[in-house]
Amino acid sequence: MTAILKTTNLKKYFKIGNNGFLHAVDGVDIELERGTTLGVVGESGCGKSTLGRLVLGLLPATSGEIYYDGVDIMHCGNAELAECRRKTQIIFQDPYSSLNPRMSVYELISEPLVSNKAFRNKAERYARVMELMDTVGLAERFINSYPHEMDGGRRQRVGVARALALKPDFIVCDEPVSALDVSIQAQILNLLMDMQDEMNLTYMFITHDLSVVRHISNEIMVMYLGQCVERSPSKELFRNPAHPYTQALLSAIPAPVLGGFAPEKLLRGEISDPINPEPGCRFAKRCSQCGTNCVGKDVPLEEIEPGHFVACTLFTQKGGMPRNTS
Amino acid sequence: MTDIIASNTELRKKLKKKSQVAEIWRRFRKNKTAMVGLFIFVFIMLVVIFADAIVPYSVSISQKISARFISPGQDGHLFGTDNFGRDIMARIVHGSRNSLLVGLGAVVCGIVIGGLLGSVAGFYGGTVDSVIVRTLDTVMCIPLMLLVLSIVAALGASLVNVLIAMMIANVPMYARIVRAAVLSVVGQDYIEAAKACGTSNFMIILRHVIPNAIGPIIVQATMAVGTMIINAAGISFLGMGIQPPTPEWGAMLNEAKSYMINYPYTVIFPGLAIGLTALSLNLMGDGLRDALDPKLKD
Amino acid sequence: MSAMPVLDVKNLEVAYHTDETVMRAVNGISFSIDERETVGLVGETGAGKTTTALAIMRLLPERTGRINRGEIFYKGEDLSKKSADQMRLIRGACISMIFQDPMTSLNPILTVGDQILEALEIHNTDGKPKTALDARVDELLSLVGISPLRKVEYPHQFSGGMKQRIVIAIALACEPLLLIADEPTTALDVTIQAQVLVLMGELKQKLGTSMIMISHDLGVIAKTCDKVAVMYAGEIVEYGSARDIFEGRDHHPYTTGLFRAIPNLLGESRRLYPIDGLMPDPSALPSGCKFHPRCSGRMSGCDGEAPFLFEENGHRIQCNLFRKMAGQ
Amino acid sequence: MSRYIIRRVFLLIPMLLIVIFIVSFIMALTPSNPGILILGERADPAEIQKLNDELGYNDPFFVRYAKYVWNAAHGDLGKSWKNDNPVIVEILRRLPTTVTLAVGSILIGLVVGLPLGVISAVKQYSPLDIGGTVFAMILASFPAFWIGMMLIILFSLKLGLLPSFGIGSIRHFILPWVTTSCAFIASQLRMTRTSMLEAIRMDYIRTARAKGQRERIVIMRHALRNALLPVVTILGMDFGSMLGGTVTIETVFSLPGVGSLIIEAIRMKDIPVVVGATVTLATSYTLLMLLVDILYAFIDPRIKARYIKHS
Repeated sequence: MTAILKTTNLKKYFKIGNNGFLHAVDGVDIELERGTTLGVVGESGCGKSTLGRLVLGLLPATSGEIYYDGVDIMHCGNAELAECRRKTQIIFQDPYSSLNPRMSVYELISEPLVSNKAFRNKAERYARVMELMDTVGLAERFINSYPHEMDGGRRQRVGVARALALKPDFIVCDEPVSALDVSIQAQILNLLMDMQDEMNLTYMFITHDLSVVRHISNEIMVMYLGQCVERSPSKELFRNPAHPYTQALLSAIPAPVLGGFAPEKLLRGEISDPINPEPGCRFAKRCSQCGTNCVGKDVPLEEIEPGHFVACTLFTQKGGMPRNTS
Repeated sequence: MTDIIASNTELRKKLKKKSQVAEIWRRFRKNKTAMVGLFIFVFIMLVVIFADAIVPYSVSISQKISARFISPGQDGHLFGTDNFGRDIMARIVHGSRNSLLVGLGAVVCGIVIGGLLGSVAGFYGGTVDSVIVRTLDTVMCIPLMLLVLSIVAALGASLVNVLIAMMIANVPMYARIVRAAVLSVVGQDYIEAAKACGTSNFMIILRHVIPNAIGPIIVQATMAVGTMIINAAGISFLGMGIQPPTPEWGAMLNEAKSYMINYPYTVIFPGLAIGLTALSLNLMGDGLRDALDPKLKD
Repeated sequence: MSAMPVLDVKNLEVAYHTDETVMRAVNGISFSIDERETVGLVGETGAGKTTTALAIMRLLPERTGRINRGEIFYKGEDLSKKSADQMRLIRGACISMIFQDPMTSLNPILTVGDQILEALEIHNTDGKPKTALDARVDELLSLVGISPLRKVEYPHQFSGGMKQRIVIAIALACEPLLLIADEPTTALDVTIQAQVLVLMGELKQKLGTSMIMISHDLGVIAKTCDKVAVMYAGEIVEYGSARDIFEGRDHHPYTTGLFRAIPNLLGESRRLYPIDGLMPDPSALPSGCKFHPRCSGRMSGCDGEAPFLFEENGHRIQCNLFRKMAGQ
Repeated sequence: MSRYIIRRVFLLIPMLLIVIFIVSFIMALTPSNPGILILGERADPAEIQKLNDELGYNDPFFVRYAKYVWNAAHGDLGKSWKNDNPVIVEILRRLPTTVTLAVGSILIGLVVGLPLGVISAVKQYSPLDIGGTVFAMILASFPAFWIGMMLIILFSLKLGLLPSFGIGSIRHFILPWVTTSCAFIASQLRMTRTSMLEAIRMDYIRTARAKGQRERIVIMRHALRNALLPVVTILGMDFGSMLGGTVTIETVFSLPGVGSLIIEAIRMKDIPVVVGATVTLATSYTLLMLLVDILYAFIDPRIKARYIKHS
């Protein structure tokens, strides 16, 4: 089975000031199979949203390669690019700001159809919009409503319908439920999973919330300051988190059970901007197990279990077994 | 669900969305001061349209030395007569056409040219933006009235030339207004969403940028018409605009200023005409702003 | 030491009156907070949590917000009857509040030291000298884990988590008896959230402050609270000790639904269990139990009169399902 | 910070080149003949021709432009064709009147407009607010020169309280000050109200109230200081527009200011005066705007940080 999406050494630098470069995405490799979901997790500023926009071609990459269905989309013709664009879509975080306030639900959902001249006549287009509304669970009576007349959950359903309109293969979900209440969040997550089962969709699910991706992802990638620090099948990651950052992230999630945090597992300090970063592990400054090997040269991803990759010096010494820290 | 194949008329009926214009009008109507402005403006527009029916143009320019300085209300001269015995009301009625023409014309042409520059700068950003903005900023350093006056001096004093001068001189301001409005829209997520679903730049401008940016532009334009009328009056007042005997409010003030000591009414009425017109436009603009942006109201 | 609660809210009703509608945000809630206790208000958007907090602080929007009924006793004194000036002296000194977004809740043009100092100066009733207040600013900053040397810096020079620490320092400056924290960590990243929550817990312990913790996140509530009030559409549908809520057997259907809807880290199931339907419109609330249109255990009569109030050892559930149980 | 200011001052140079170009270009289109202007209508045509050659008037436009820029760079703005006085002297003689007029009316505008704007915002939708905004709207709608005429009729002619023209004493300035300040009161009031309304809605205002701060101090210390930025901008722009925009007021009150100098020069086609005066005004305007930007840094530390970072 070939990968539907493959990136190698993908980089995006933003120029800051006169000679500063913000390394938003710094050498990320992705391989994503059709019908699966990759969860991309990290705190604000880790480059996860930038990564999503890079693979969709909404932002030009600084360097690296992106193959979509075997096509090198950074060096292909316009026709192929347009075809890729049609098959890749995005669902945005905030359904309020990502929907034009002056357009009705019908206009919003039909926009991708109109833009891509998907139907010759209005009646067919209307039928497709109705079908989409039915699919995402929007009642027909909302067809002439405006975004501000609806609640967050329904607005996000419009966002999902827009993404599905052109029957895409691959959808980037950029924090699609972060702006929603828990009970509504569950509705949208279920909807996304149903859509995936029905249409064999591939998702890249970007979120800051590890508990959300657990349900939807087959594989999870943890990002820190533009780099992937750990990649693993979903279950394995939760069962056996390897990177100190992943461990810290997991233990920082407040579970709805009584009992306080384990303070010894809490991270010190805060995330900084990766502007002209020095080589070495970017997490070193906050890491409680930071050693001399962690600074000075970059730490590559190593496979410690089949499919479980970690970029940490604790695992580079003895074929996957943690180094004794004492 | 897929078997809904409807005829076009049926579709149109089904997709009859609530008009947002009606919603704006509903909010505008509740604003008393704005309605007063609208009322005055409609009245002035009626005068402009039916000027010839109210009083023939010839009355406004026919000189009669024997009828100089007749006080308001006497001999059928509602606002009195001026130094040449011309009926002031007739001159105000016909002057309205020239004043409004200059005001509206300058704004409309200015918005078209400035809007083009401003939207190009705002939408594309980068070098294009900074070149346009720098140049416009430089032009804005020259005091507006002086720029207008020197252009009028270069072109010669006439109605059309005043209009052209005001239009040119105001392009930077309109470009800035439009650019700000466009920029506030271009940064929005729904523009990125539209790009993501394959909408062309042209369609994005047409369906997303313009509908969302037009509101503040209309508000500013409405108020700018009032300012333009005042400025045009100022130019005529200095004797460099529309030349007598053509009736125009500012020119009337210029002619009357030597007589204001003994005949104050000769300056009062033309000034009131300018002020009321500008006031009506300002009130309307203010009401429109509130009606377009309900967020400010709470 | 008296057994009098620090705060006792009785039958509080708050509404927002606009030109066109009346939004009934809080509809008759009662709860009390003892000394050193933390009470959690948990619920989704529109449940009336923030409105409750603002009503206690008497900071409701002047033009629209109104307390229609009920009493708020702070150590036996009814706050809703205080004059504006008396209330001003209580705010900050006796009750303080932390707001959700640390990015915007500090004044961008004043140094953080000045903003902490301001709180001290307002309530400096016994005329302490300026040097003593300055020393207290340093002390407060170290207390929340920021170097006192940074007090001359402006808010934009601090990160989000640091800003929230400063906000906490301001709130605790006068050692209030009660701290109201309105979603204090929602805007923060999860690792920073954990740091801030631990800090708040430590300070509460040290200073003996009582606290109202407002959150939409049951996890945050579980980590911080002694008592929990689950709010829905302006009502407390379930109220009890943290043990009752997180480990108890009996729950309001909404509480049950809320727990089931959270994506969790342990379970095996892939699908989630959302609550059907949506939060009701506060300007047109349903009759009877406000939750009945979304409730799976709905019975005839749920849409009529106010629901049955079940109570057992301080665990209150406002639901008709418990009528039978109480009868037994 | 100082590096930022120096950089901004250097940016003045290209700007001035463009301004000189625009004004010279417009004036080049204007039909004029300096020879006739200086020697009179009846002078010998050969003499006129000779003088025009001497003045460089017959040179191509770009040569004249280059010469002008070269001289201006050495502090020489040329001589008036009308009376042979150096342009710079003419301007300096007129400047005090214009500045007095500008400073006075701006101050009145600020002293009246700012507090009214604050009150309007704090008491939004009260009769006071509605009255204030309508009042501002009316002030802004009537041409200042007409208001000036009305004031002259009332205070000079009917009541005989104040002089209507000239610059003999401070009393001569009262009517012009009041006249020009009308527009500024309006703009200050509206701008203060708008930005105060925005500031009052900010979270940090709620924080200040939650501290138990007095409402008056919340408004003055927290809201107003944050609302000042746009107010300062408008202040600078008003001042800038005063420098050249009071031609009509100077005409009504017969004040010998820079505005009337330029309008006289435009009428006479006295090109060196027009260009020189316009360039002076444009420079002052830009320097004023720079001053506004520097003021920003003192009001808002975030802006100061940005200046330091980009210099």
